[in-house]
Amino acid sequence: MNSTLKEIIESLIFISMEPLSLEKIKGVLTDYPDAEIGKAVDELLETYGSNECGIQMVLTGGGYLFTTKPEHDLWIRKLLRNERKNRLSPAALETLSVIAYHQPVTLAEISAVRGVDASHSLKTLLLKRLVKITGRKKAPGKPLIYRTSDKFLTYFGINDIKELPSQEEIMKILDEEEKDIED
Amino acid sequence: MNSTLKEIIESLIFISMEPLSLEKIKGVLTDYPDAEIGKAVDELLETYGSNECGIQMVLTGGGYLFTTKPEHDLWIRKLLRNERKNRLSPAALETLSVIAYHQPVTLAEISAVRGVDASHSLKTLLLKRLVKITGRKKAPGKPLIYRTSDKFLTYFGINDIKELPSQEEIMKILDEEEKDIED
Amino acid sequence: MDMSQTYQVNLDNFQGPMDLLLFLIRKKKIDIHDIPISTITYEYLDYLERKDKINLEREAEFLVIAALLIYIKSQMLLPRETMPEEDGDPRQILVNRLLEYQKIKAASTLLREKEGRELQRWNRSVPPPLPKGDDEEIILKEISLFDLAETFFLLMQKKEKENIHIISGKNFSIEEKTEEIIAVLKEKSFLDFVEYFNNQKTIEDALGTFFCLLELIKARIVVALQESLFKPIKVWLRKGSPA
Repeated sequence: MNSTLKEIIESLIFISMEPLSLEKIKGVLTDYPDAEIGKAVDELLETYGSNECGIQMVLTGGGYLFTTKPEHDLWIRKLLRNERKNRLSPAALETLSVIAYHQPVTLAEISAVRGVDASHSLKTLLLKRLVKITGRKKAPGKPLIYRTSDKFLTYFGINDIKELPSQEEIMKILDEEEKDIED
Repeated sequence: MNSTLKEIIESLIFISMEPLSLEKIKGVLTDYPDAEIGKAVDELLETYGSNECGIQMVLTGGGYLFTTKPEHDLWIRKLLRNERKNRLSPAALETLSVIAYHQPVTLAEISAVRGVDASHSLKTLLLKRLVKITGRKKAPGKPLIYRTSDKFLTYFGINDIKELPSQEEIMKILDEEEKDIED
Repeated sequence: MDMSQTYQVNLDNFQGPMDLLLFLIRKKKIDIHDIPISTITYEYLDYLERKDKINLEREAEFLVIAALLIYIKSQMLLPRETMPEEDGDPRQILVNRLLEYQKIKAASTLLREKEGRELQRWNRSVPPPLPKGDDEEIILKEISLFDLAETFFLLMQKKEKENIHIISGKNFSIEEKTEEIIAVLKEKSFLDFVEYFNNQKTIEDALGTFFCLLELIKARIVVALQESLFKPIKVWLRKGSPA
């Protein structure tokens, strides 16, 4: 059996964003006879169908796909949960940036700048201790005031909030974005 | 060897789209002793590092990752209808090398080593997230300081910043270049 | 860069003055620790003069090193009152810079090899099918000050633009807009609903576009789909549509 062919098919299925049909595989591997491709796919199915392997190859939705075993779901979910705990979402980053540059600031003010209700991402940031509550604003409803924490400074490697990159510094970088295509 | 443990780790690395560190694996598999996890990971690396497999497990950017083999690039691009991935420009690569070997470093320091203004290529590297801003230097004008990012490691297939080409490797290249000129 | 090819070519082939200097030293087989300053200064200036058009922004950097070479040369010509060891070799600054630059250049060569190999590897851009119930959320891996600042100033820029929306009195043609949408769909197979609207220059344009899309959907020429809640809405051209 042609082991290279098997390997190529394996990587095609791995990289494909959707179940990869036999037709598509044949469409890529035009140099190889159809029968050989079919045989290689069958052999792969057998290898990855064995119980020795953590990854499985399945035939679904008209194509081949690598997937995990149902019995490992518990562990996979745990990993995803952990990952979520450790990282920021784009929404949380946006909220954090508004607090960093506009502090001291209230939830209503953050939401106004972002154009969406920021309470969920604010909660995330409080839980991660990147922002802190520093009192109440002397305004109707006495809303809580938020600031970035010391942990925020340590995380980004600065000593003082005054050291945040300025608008001028960032715009100088971003303005070049379009020109950089050929670079 | 516990084959279930190996399988679980395999599926955790498989679903992770970025290098998965040993710490994160241990953080999920709290029921298993660390030594057993380490052994299972090593065994997996060996299995997937062999030439029999189309998918490879690599240790890069501080973690484990499933990826395709470089020699299958052509076939994968044919499937995805993608062009060859772009290389960094010589100027950007040179700037990146200065940052890698001199970090933490300011723009003025990079430009001094290269003998040219490095701001343009620094922008490219920031936008590609290969370098990051990590604060400001306590010096006149408080310039921003730069370091290589985790993405830098993965980009070059390096596991740790300590694995950058060593002084000896660099000297070897220089000797070879000298010989080339003499020949 | 292949050295043999750069022999006859201009300054643009060099990454900067250090690159040119290193090239000349290698070409002349000069020991970097004992540079004959007169020779190298002559060679270096000769290269600068070959250029007929002067691009000052770029050449200025070459001129700085030329000035340094001339300065070192003058220092070497001065009679010494003290012993050379005490005074130091005036070439030392240049030697140190050249050695450092040479190292960086060699490291770049090694990194280039690694890059070539890694660029041929492919990672999945979407996760494999995951257990149901865990809706995927984008999470950011490594965040630096740049990301934080970029996020903020882009947000501010967006806000500014929103505040100065001017409804221009331009005549708006539904037919033209419809044709434009179909042309985009034929070229790209689908378009991102939100993105397309954001790219409209005025509110009038955006509203007109929206009406056109509604018409196209009603006429069953296009179809709008959302994979799941909060996912982008995509507009597709129906197969076999009259358009």
